[in-house]
Amino acid sequence: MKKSENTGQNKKHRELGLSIIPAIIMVLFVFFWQAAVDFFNVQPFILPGPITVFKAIYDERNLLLTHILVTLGEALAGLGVAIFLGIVFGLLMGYCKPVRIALYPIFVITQTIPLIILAPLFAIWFGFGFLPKVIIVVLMCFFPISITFTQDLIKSDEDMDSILKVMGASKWKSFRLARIPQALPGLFSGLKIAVTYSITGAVISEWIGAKQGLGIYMTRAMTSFKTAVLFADVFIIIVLSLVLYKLVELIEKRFVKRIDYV
Amino acid sequence: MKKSENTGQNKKHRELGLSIIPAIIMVLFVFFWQAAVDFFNVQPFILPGPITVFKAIYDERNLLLTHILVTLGEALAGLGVAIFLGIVFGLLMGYCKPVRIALYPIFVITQTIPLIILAPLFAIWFGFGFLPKVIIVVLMCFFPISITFTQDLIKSDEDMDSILKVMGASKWKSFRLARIPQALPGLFSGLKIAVTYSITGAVISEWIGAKQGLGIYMTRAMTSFKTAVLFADVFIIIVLSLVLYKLVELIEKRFVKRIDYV
Amino acid sequence: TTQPLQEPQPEALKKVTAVLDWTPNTNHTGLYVAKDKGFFKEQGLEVEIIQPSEGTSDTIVASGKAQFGISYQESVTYARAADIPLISIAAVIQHNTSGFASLKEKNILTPKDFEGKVYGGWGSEMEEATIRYLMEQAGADFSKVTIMTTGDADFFQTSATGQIDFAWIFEGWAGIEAKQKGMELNYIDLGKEAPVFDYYTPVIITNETILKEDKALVEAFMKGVKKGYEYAIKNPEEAADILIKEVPEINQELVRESQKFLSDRYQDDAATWGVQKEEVWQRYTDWMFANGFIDKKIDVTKAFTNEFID
Amino acid sequence: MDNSIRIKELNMVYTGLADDDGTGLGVLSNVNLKVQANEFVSILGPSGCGKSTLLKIIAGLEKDYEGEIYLGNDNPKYKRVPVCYMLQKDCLMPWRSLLSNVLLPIEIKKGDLKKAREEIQPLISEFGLAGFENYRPRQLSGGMRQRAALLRTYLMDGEIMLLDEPFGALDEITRMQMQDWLTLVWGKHRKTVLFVTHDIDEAIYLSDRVLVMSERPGTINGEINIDFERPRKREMILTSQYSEYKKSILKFLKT
Amino acid sequence: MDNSIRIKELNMVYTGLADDDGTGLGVLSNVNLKVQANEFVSILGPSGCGKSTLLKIIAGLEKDYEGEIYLGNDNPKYKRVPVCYMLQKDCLMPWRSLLSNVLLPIEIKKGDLKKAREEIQPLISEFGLAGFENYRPRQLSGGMRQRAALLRTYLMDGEIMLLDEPFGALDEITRMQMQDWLTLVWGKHRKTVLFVTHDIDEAIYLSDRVLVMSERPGTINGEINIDFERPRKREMILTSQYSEYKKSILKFLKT
Ligand SMILES: Nc1ncnc2c1ncn2[C@@H]1O[C@H](COP(=O)(O)OP(=O)(O)OP(=O)(O)O)[C@@H](O)[C@H]1O
Ligand SMILES: Nc1ncnc2c1ncn2[C@@H]1O[C@H](COP(=O)(O)OP(=O)(O)OP(=O)(O)O)[C@@H](O)[C@H]1O
Ligand SMILES: [Mg+2]
Ligand SMILES: [Mg+2]
Repeated sequence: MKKSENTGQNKKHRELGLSIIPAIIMVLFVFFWQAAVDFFNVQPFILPGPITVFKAIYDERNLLLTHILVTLGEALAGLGVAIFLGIVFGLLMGYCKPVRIALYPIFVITQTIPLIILAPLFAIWFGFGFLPKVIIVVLMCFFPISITFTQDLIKSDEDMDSILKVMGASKWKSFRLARIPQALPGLFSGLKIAVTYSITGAVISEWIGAKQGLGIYMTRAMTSFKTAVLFADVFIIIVLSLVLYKLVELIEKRFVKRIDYV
Repeated sequence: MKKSENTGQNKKHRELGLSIIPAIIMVLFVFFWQAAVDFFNVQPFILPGPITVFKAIYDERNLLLTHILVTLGEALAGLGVAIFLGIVFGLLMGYCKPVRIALYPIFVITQTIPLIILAPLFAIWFGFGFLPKVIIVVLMCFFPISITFTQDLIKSDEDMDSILKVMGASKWKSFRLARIPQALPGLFSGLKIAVTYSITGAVISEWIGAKQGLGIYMTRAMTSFKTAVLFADVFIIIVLSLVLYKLVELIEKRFVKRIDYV
Repeated sequence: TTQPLQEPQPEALKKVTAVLDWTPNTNHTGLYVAKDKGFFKEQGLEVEIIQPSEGTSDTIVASGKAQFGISYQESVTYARAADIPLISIAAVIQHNTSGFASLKEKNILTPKDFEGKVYGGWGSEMEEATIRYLMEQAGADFSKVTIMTTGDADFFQTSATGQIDFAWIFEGWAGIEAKQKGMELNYIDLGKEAPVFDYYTPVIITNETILKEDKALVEAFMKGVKKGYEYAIKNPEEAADILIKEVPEINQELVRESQKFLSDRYQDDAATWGVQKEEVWQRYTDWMFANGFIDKKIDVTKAFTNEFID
Repeated sequence: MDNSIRIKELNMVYTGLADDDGTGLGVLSNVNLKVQANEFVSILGPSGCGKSTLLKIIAGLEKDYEGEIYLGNDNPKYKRVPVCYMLQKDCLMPWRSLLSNVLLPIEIKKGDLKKAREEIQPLISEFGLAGFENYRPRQLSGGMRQRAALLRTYLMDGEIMLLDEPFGALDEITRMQMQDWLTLVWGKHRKTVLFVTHDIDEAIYLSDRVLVMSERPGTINGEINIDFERPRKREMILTSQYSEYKKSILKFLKT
Repeated sequence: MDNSIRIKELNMVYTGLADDDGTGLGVLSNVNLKVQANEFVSILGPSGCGKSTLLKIIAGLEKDYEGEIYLGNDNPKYKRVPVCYMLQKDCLMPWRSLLSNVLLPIEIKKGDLKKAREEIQPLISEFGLAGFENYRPRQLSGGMRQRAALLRTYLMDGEIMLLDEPFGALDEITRMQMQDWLTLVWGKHRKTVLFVTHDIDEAIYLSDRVLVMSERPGTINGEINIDFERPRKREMILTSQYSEYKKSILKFLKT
């Protein structure tokens, strides 16, 4: 903000340079992985090398695509609902202490339920369609959003509250004007946690019972000993999650820039 | 803080009153559950009523206890490591931008890996003992801690930094004095997310292969249609998670009170 | 919990759900063939085949959320002992094609050789009891085996890395895959080793309510299924192609080889595909009871029926 | 409406503090005070004597006191009475621009923001903030922030103005401008002003009456009526009357 | 060591701001300044003219300027020079008690905290903060916070003191006390003081020399040597010499 343009540019360049580091680390990792597999002559069914994995991705690209779309659909739908509910309940809990005290423990409980265990119940209650999958994704993603949002919403600045009260702001208005902007960074860190769980959540949800999706594809590859395809699947899941993550980061940057926090 | 003692007392009482709400909700829930099971005559293998479940807990208390201890051991060990690593890496990433830029994406990746799928690999690398279980718990709990901590650590207060710099505080010292205290609430919201995952994480880790633990107990109950025992298991998991959660909340309250945030 | 009875209309196909035991494989070929070849449609059915969470098919069928499912004799026995009204309506494979496999170099030829070795399984007490029974029968010392729980870990990965010595596999699946991989295995056929273990695995199940209220549905379904398996028996290659077409995610070479192996074994020495014998049921039920897996003897004649086979 | 302020036997104690021996920290003790409608009253007093606390109580932000307070006929303990209140801290929202901070009162009472923005423009210039409308508070100087907060206070509803050291961060010249502006606003809009300051000259120049508070626990120690005619002139500083006032204020302050 | 401050042709422009037409906001323009070792120099100037920015630059906190600055022989752009710097905002850490805020400089330089605590105790009393050692900043009055910040500044290392309106929130009486204390410290520890204030009387009373800055972009507009002998007496306010000083300062301020 207040640096001369020159240093600003430099800084930008340096950061761009830094952001290559993880890419380099990943490339090195892949390289060593391949080297290790070659050197120790590891059999591909124990640990396929990256080349084998990428080949598998290429070979199975059509199949992968259909399954990806299914899983992505579930993940996005669930994520959407989770974000909506997370924000709504975050707001409610941040705004209203009784609600917080009453709901918080219940939400914690929903988090602690090992969902896969209850798979048959989910199948019995909600069948094998889209709904139970979305529910599972929601249950996995909802909590981090609402908890981090709430936590930042309840941080109070007494003087700010005072001045707003004097100006005649209702409780809600004062909340909207002072607390919500202040809690947006918290919301975003919750969102980041949530998106990284959404794809995995959708995959797990498919294990309850499904016809299509990366989760199904995965188990089928696994039980028919297609280890390379299994890895390809994992790779795709990682990539999808990262894309979602980056998206959130992008939106955050826009937002934070616009709101321009201290 | 600044209210007269009288209102302070009142407030305390009111909050105590409020904290019964979730308990009431839970009791009502259990009650309706039992009523529904009775009324619709639901077969116990589909959904056992709470009485059946509590009876199962009572009947199997000895067995449960041994399994609980195993799982709790894994969860606590993993949680301990995750907290340690989460704090260390949170600090590193909050302190040092290059580290953050380099490591952050890698950590995100670790989060997006569907662990259960790679379970066989874990077994190959780490065997079927304690270690792979701890690793899985660590992988599940580490991320929320480090991300929320980091997020709060990087919020800067320019003037505070200025005055510390003038006082000759090294970068690290200034970080320790100004940023860490400010980021503790963030750390705690991460811890709360993490502990709710730890028990479930341990249970899932046991599916890799184990001889004892709630996860194993669960699958056995499931294959021999002891649905009530399965529910008993889930109940225990929830209770354990809640206890851990409350513990974190307690520590937070102590801490926050001592540090006395604005 | 079942769907209301409807007069079969030629146009409107009745929607039916069948759950597998887990991932699709050559045990399920008949179902997929029947679906693909229109054998179900001929019966006025539209069958949806679902891959469920492992080991949950029984509960799902018992609840009526799916009308049919794939299970095992042992599961049905468990279920009935727990008063869950499942019933087996066909044996997919006439004899047990599972057994204990190990790498050739481990030299495990008989249950006696289990001594001093590591067994990797999914952690059920049933496995332990089975191994103990086999070893005791062979006069070996069960206490000398190490039982390790390896969950769903891949047999090849765990044995090639030396984590385990032997495991319980389906000959028609992992056994075939070993050949594909060029690995030589020693295989101890469970059914041959002890007749009591020649039980039915897998079986097709439904629940008693459906059987009672909509017998026509079960008849229709089984007609389709039977036709499917009979087709697979006669045309292993085409059947394999159909399975691959329906489930392209699974290992295609494995399916082809496995199908060749299994096609002869679906019916085997039985008069017709799917027949179940009371003797087989009784034998294994007794064994389960004797070993304390069930706390009451079930009436095996109610646990299965051949009514829909003939 | 009657815009007077009446305070009777006000006592205020902060409790639950560190090192509290149980009696709490007495901040205000038996404060009696009456401000007529449209009167301009200044409060002087040693730092930490409770001036800000007094204003906070009048604004209805602090309710754990003993005694009675009336703004007109209303008790702010039980009923919100709109006042224009300027805290000692500027309390600007760091994520809002100067302009949107200033317009906050309008936004809150759902006024016509566009109109307000146009109306306020000349004032922004008069306050020396032109060109800084889109700056964030942290990009402004201390005095600029204070002026922004004053402008915001001006836009609040209420016939009673409570100003807590509003010109503390301003230089002499700007301060004089602001003083004159305030006098104008006070005269034109017939507001009642309670004005906390540390500047004796400022208090005399602006006020009808100056109240001097004692050390903590603060109470009204002295009261000086300033009888200069209005409009006031800066030159009155040279009169002996002025020295008299100043002297007696200092006397009260020193006790 | 040589504790002088030398500034040559200092220009400072903030860039990248809202509504920037590309030229940025010029804050300081061609500032030339020399403060001798152990000299007490005050800076007066209109609000927003760049006084705080100037101090920030001298303290080495702002490096995007043009021109040359030397503290003794060191350039704070390249080498940290320890100074006692008091920002305009108090910058107390909200989660620390008054005492541990005050002792922060000792904590940072790993000094003997226990000893420092004992040594500072009389000063805490002198500053009117006794009994408030364990209060959090938000439980203190504005003036108390400012005094705490001043005390913290006193505990910092450095022979050069940069004070940004240190007495802005204090009443007349406390302010005088603090002024006398500062004079004492300055005399005893032979510090070089650069003192920003809005109070002309204060500037004259304390300083060897008063600098007056122009409107933004700020530059040194006028310089008045205050030739009153030390120790200064409050009564000098009555001399004609004093009126002269004041008049010329006001003249410079008004241009
Ligand atoms: N929230 C609070 N909790 C506890 N004590 C407080 C609180 N606010 C103020 N005090 C105490 O009340 C006393 C009076 O504070 P107040 O801010 O009213 O003083 P003031 O007269 O405005 O002083 P100044 O001129 O320095 O602003 C102080 O001793 C302060 O420590
Ligand atoms: N971080 C910043 N970014 C952009 N502009 C700034 C920043 N800090 C200060 N300014 C601008 O620089 C100018 C001078 O500010 P400065 O704080 O130095 O004024 P000042 O002379 O100390 O005023 P005051 O007497 O009101 O404290 C102001 O116009 C302000 O808007
Ligand atoms: Mg005050
Ligand atoms: Mg300034």
